[in-house]
Amino acid sequence: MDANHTPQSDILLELTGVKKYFPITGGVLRRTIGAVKAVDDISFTLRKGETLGLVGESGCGKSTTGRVIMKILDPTAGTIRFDGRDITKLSGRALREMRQDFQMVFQDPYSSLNPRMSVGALVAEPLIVNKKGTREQIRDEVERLLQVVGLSPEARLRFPHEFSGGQRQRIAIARALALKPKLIVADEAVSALDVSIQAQILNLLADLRKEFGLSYVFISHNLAVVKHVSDRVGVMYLGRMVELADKAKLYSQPLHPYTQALLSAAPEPKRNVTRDRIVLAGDVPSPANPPSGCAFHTRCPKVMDVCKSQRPELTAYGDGQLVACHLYA
Amino acid sequence: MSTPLLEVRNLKTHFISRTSRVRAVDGVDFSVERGKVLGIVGESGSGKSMTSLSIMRLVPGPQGQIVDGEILLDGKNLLKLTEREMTNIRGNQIGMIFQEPMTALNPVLKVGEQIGEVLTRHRGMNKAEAKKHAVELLKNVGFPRAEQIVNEYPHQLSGGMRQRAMIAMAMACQPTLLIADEPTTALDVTIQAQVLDLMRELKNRTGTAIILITHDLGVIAEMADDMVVMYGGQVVESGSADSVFEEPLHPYTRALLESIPVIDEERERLTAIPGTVPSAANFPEGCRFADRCSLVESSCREKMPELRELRKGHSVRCTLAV
Amino acid sequence: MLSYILRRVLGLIPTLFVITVIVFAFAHMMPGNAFQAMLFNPHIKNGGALYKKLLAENGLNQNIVVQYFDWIRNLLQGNLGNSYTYQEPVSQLIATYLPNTLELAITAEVIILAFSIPLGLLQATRANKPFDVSTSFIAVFFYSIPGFVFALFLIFIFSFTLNWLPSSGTVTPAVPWSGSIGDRMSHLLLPALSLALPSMAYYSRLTRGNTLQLITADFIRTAKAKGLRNGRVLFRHVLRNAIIPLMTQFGFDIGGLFGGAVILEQIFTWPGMGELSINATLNRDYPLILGVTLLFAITVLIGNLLADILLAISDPRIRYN
Amino acid sequence: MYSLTSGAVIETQKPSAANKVKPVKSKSPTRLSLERFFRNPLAVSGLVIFCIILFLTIAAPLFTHFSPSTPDIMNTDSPPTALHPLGTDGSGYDNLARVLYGGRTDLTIAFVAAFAQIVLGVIYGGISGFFGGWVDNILMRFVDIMLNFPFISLVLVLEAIFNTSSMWMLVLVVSITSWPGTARFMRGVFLQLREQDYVVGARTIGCSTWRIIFRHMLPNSTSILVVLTSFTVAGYVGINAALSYLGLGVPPSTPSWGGMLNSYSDYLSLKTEPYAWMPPALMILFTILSVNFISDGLRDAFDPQSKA
Amino acid sequence: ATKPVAKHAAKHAAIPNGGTLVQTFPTAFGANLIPFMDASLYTATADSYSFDPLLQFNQNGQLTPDIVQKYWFSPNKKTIYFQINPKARWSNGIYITSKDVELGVDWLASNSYNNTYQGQYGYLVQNIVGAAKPLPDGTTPSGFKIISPREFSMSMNTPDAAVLSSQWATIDPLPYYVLGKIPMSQWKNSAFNKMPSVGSGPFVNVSIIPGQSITQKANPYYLFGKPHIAYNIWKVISPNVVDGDLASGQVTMAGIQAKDVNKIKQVPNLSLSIQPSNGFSYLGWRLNNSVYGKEFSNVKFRQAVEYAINRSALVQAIDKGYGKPENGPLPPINFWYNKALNNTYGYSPAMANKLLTAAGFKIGKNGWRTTPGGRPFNPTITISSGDSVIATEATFLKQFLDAIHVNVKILPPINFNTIISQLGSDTNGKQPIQGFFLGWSLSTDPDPRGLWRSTDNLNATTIDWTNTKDPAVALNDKLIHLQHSAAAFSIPYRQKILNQWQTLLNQQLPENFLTMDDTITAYNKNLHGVVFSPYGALYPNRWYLN
Ligand SMILES: Nc1ncnc2c1ncn2[C@@H]1O[C@H](COP(=O)(O)OP(=O)(O)OP(=O)(O)O)[C@@H](O)[C@H]1O
Ligand SMILES: Nc1ncnc2c1ncn2[C@@H]1O[C@H](COP(=O)(O)OP(=O)(O)OP(=O)(O)O)[C@@H](O)[C@H]1O
Ligand SMILES: [Mg+2]
Ligand SMILES: [Mg+2]
Repeated sequence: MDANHTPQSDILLELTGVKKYFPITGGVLRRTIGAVKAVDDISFTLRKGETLGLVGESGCGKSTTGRVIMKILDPTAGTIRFDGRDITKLSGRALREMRQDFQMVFQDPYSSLNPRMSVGALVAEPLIVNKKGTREQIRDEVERLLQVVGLSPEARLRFPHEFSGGQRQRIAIARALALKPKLIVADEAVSALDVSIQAQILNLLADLRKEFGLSYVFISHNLAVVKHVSDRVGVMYLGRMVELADKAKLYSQPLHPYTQALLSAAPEPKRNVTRDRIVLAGDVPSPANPPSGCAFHTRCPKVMDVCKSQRPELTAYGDGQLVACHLYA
Repeated sequence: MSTPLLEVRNLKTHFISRTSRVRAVDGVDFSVERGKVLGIVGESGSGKSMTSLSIMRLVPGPQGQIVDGEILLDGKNLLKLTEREMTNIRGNQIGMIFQEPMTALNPVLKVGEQIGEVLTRHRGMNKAEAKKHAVELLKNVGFPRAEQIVNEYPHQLSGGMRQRAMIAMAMACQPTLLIADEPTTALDVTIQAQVLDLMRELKNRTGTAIILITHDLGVIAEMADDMVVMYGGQVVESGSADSVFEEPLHPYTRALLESIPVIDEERERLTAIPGTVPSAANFPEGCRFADRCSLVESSCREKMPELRELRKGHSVRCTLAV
Repeated sequence: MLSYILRRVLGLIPTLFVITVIVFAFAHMMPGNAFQAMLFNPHIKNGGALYKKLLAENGLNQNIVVQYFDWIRNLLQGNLGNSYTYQEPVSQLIATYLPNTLELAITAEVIILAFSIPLGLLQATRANKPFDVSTSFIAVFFYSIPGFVFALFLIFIFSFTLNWLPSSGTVTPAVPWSGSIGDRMSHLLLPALSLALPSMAYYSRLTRGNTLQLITADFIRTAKAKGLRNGRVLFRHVLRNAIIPLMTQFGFDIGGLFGGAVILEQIFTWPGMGELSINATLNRDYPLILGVTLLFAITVLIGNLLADILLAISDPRIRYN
Repeated sequence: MYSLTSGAVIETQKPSAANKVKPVKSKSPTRLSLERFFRNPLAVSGLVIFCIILFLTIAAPLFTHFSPSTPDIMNTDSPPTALHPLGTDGSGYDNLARVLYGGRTDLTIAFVAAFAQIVLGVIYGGISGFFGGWVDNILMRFVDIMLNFPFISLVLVLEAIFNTSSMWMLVLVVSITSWPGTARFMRGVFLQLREQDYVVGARTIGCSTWRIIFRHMLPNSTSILVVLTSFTVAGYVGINAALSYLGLGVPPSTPSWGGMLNSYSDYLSLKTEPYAWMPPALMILFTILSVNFISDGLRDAFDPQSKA
Repeated sequence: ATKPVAKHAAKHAAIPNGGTLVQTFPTAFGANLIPFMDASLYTATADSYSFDPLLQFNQNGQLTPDIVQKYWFSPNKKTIYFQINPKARWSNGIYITSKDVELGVDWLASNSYNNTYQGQYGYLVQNIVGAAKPLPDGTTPSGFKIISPREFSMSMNTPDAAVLSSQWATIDPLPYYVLGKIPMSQWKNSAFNKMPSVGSGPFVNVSIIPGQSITQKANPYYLFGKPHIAYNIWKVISPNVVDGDLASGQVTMAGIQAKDVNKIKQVPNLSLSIQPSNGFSYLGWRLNNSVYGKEFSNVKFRQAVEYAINRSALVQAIDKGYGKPENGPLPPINFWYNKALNNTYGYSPAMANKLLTAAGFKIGKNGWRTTPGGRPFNPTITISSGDSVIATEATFLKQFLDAIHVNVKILPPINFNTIISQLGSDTNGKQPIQGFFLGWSLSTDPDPRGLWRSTDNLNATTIDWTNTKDPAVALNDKLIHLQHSAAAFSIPYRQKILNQWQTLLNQQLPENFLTMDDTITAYNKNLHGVVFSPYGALYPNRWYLN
């Protein structure tokens, strides 16, 4: 696998066979009668300084993956290693210590900032709870952070409701940066923003990455955005990773039929580019009741008999492009 | 060419309260040709939705008021009609679909009833006929199980299905104009492709003209014949989609096109537009884009530029463009 | 749905169990018992011996745990025991008094829903206009008056001053039309109104708020975009949705109405469960206390269940879950 | 054609026009809510009325030199006189003094009971909603049980068990029977807050459970709490009156509006002695009305979207 | 007191027949209506309209004929012979016979009756030979003899001067032809119990709505003539609306509180009757209380309290003057009341202070008296809840006691049941009650047995004076015995003994007697012919409406 190409010390994050099932209860006694397989056996690695993009349709488990990495959710199975340390079972103080190294930026800048705290308090909070310095030091640090994300230090005294979406997202980023994390999980961090603002934030994220050597797990459903920010891109479908490759390869030569369809369906702001559009029929099946075999077989234009019964594994094809499809077996 | 199907002239829709006046739509002009797709793009708050609601005369009152302008449908000024006459036009001559398929359908009524309602209202059908017809309509928008779907409730359908049901409803009376306010924004790309396909197909089949509102330039590029770019409640650029994409005249349109990542090309760094959209309650004097414009000159801040036809059928609201 | 109802009913059993245990414990913690007064009646021969005999007969000399499980055993056989003070089977007492309380509570509910929903709708469609402001003020006013004060005023006006309606009881005794529908209605009107009024004010406020929120909802805009006329939009699209939150509230309230009737029952001499429960407690009539509590809890549950069912009927999203 | 230059490495935000005019220290959401509240004429008049009532009650000795608890045996059931402007009652208590001092009882019951109910409800519901899962399951079961308790019977039972009837007794009973509703409500609020991104976010930066509850969840439920409290207070002003009717209120020697109203609540008194019952009735009415207006105002102020 | 109304007027104009009389109960009545079956006061009241006793009391508290028209004693005074009025019939026309009386006696003596919760009237027959203990159902005590269908006799073991007026006169004959067929153990479940459809009184039941009303119609065969009024309805009506119902005419007659008298006087269509009542209120002290029992036991303390309380003022304030101070165990209205007790213990704080100081209760630095032992003396007074008048009266009592430097504290009102239970628990060493404020109501005959003797079971609770070693207790018991002995058949003798007994209690003050409150009745002006008395409104058959 591609982890083999990289020395172990270069690997920041490693997910092995991670699953996250949400129980469905029902019946007279509220027994668990099923599970939403939000994330179903996902493995990947993230190198230091690398950005991994995750794309996929709504409900395919992108956010859940992000939350499992963040340890907001405990995985049902599998292990997560961060910086060489198994953090799957970590909890309490040890976890809190560890948490400083990975931070999250949420999609909705309106709900991710506590409306009753001033911007200063919001940005200072990670420093305060982790006891990073004296009051004055923290104050200075907050002002510095605000400047780093492109806000004036006076913003400290204001409240989130006085800022536009893009500005709020900057505040959220400042807050995430406060603890000098190694990894930032950005879950649809620009989806709620206007295109003009989106560019500001994307540029900011890129600059921060350069400046602080950050790694990102960048979650988005926008293929173009993911392509722009990522080094490698993983495509998810119904809780599974169907393709994972360097972005150049993935976008120029998508292997999985789903990736192909996804790419062909994405509208481009260009006139007269004639593409062979693959319009998939039907809707994404429910993750509570995923199809047998390859989860994509119900919509796949190249479906074969084997797809209906056998689940394809993510395997390397060509030079390190990982794909889970029987076509390439 | 004959007269356009719809002509909007100097439309002004304001939200007026004791303390403020929000100029949501502030002098908008455009026209829609029969059987063509007009795309309207613009950032959030630029007045796209209010423009479309003004055409339907559904601006949320009592604060929201159409204070000026003309909306001519087939030469008939909609703003002069009585409320009752207007209800005969809504759903009949003009259909409308909205962004959120989750909330745009009434959760407590069956899909079939909601579609049938249009027919009983405008086509004088009885309930049974309307329901039968609803099944047909649903088949037309690609529902295989249409007979069952009519008896289901919106929450039993997926997002894409709901949006298709909305389209079926809006198209029930074969309107001459369909207003689609961000019909695919809430949908996944693969589903968006389905819906756009469907709209295109319906347009070709019925000759219905479409106003397609979106902030996704990609969708416009794919669907629109003509396009309008809105900023701060005004049209800043309008023309055929070909010419606008080929040669964007307004700095805003240009910036917009350059600020988005594109799959087909590698952009090292995006060209961000600094600042934020000005508040509609508090527009600056002069050009509304001036604060964010990289080419701004002092004259820009003094006088509001006119919308000028710079190329044939291609107008722009910028004094600097040549 | 059925499994849901079943689950709710089954879920009630432990609840009822705990309630009865607590009530039983509380009842026995009260000083004195039903028969103690007998000891102090100068006229009773061998009061002491008789007292002991009565205690034994009613099992009161036993361990309290044994007493409780005796009660449970009898309950499982459908026997609620005999009231000490009324000297009648508890089930029979309940059968006599419960219908009256139900009649009152249900009529009040009907009045509440029948008046407050249209009122709320009207207010919302005229939001902040004089009609809305004045009726809203009146609503808050009525909501502010304690129910019993209101009852006294109603009696004062309609019964004593105008002499239109009777002030007490459920029927007029000793007249040919005694017990006729009209007779019963005339007795029911004042108490039901007193019971309904504070809630009516509340419900109309609730409807008004719901409606105002709904009027701006996307699907209402859709309905308007279809060219539907205002009346249809209001009654078909708004109303159906506006009553959904009311149904939930209704479920919470039904138990409250039942309990809230106690005072009004006293004022209007309405022979209902309120009087029964007060007397039961005052007289340490354990079987009656337990019977009434059990019934009260069951009523609350049925109220909630009913509300859930109504909710499911009015909201398909719940029906299909 | 023009060329657009790319911005600086990190574009510094230009302050928008709206921000420019504002003073440096800006208004917190709470402050803004309060400003909205004070712009609402109905709410402000409610507040003024309530303050007047509160003042009359607290400063009662300024307005009467009679004690509300020393009866005058030689002067019972007196009609209004210069000495007793509102007359005296059957025990020879001065009605004016009773009205003025009576508010202390009713308002104390209302406030303390409401406060206790809210505190209990918030703690209980908060724990239930915050932790969720089986904790929530068990706690809510108990709430179900408590919700099923007939209130009046419980008053009777507790008065018998504790062998007293007093203001504090009433407060106790009211609080312990009424918190479950609040708890259920607050549980809902906390369950909702728990899923808010900013609460999840607080966890990711390493906030402790307590910090999350007290710094993030509680402040964001204060608006709900304030409104809930004020509505609860309004609900309890009349409760002593109602319970007095059943003989379960505070003892008659303790002055209270409810008790006064109750002792005049028969036909003849209503008809012939309005001077005696109108004042307490109006006090109850105005208190509840004003508190209701305040609550309405608070709700509108904290949640401008809701027009209910 | 008001004079009986319209006696003379009735002679001139023809008395109209018909109409409906509505009377009230403040709370629900019991559901068992066979006489003596239900402990509910209201049921008994309704029963008294449909069942007449052997003999009745007139407005002066004296026995007069009823179903029994004549009675006489055997020479040894151990047997009384009774003769049934030949006109006495059940409401369906069947004549009342000795068999019906026997059934009444058997019922009161039966196991079925005595072993139930309501069996409290069993004492009415306990002095009949053979009925000292409850008998198997249907057994007639040997002391009861049927002589003829209209004559019977009852015997006792020792002559008892009070037995007729305090016990036997009140026995109700029961309709043998209905109830005789039903085993007594089943009476409770019989239809007759739910609504006795025949009776011997002026009105018989026609319909009963549980918890609401009892409707009775005139008994055409009533012994003293068919009543003028056609229907009598007993309605349960909340006290808060009774006055309104009276004013609006929906209720014809109802008891009211003294404070309402002046208001009622303003209602044009209402008349008032004010009658003394056969009962009184008192302030009791637990003489065996562990904290202050010793102090309470000091007769000087109790006498001081009696002086300290201005009972006339209490009557003025609480009863608006409609009442009297109470000086002994019998109210002034009672036929046997000892008039010499009038004006004893006039209001005198000076006397009270003197007595207390003499007894060693010194005034301490804080202005309050201490016990003779020098401990603080802060007794509590327990009152019952539910009636605001009680609480008011208690505050007045406190004021009076404050004035003699006795620092009493009025406890918050508690439920009557709880008081009773706490009075009982005194003997167990747990003594929550020190002083308490309650009342007695008396039956027509003053016979103090059952309550005042040291052998009576109530002495353990309320009158614990009889449990003390006080030598006066022996005298008390002796006097009580004498007042019903054979000699007491002589009214002057019985009067003398009762006078001595009253004087003894007036001196000893086992409890502090307070006041006797008048019974006040308001009734519609169109109601005539009512004979009001301390024993109730008498002779409903003579009443009429116009
Ligand atoms: N707490 C939860 N309990 C139950 N099911 C959940 C929970 N969170 C997520 N799910 C389910 O898991 C699946 C994956 O959800 P997830 O939020 O990870 O998707 P996503 O890819 O982020 O979608 P989107 O693009 O809409 O954000 C969905 O079907 C969702 O309904
Ligand atoms: N009810 C209202 N009251 C006051 N102002 C309003 C109201 N509705 C909309 N506006 C204002 O009108 C302007 C135009 O809004 P509109 O909804 O047309 O924008 P839009 O272009 O459709 O944006 P989006 O892409 O977010 O849908 C905005 O500035 C908005 O704040
Ligand atoms: Mg997501
Ligand atoms: Mg819009």
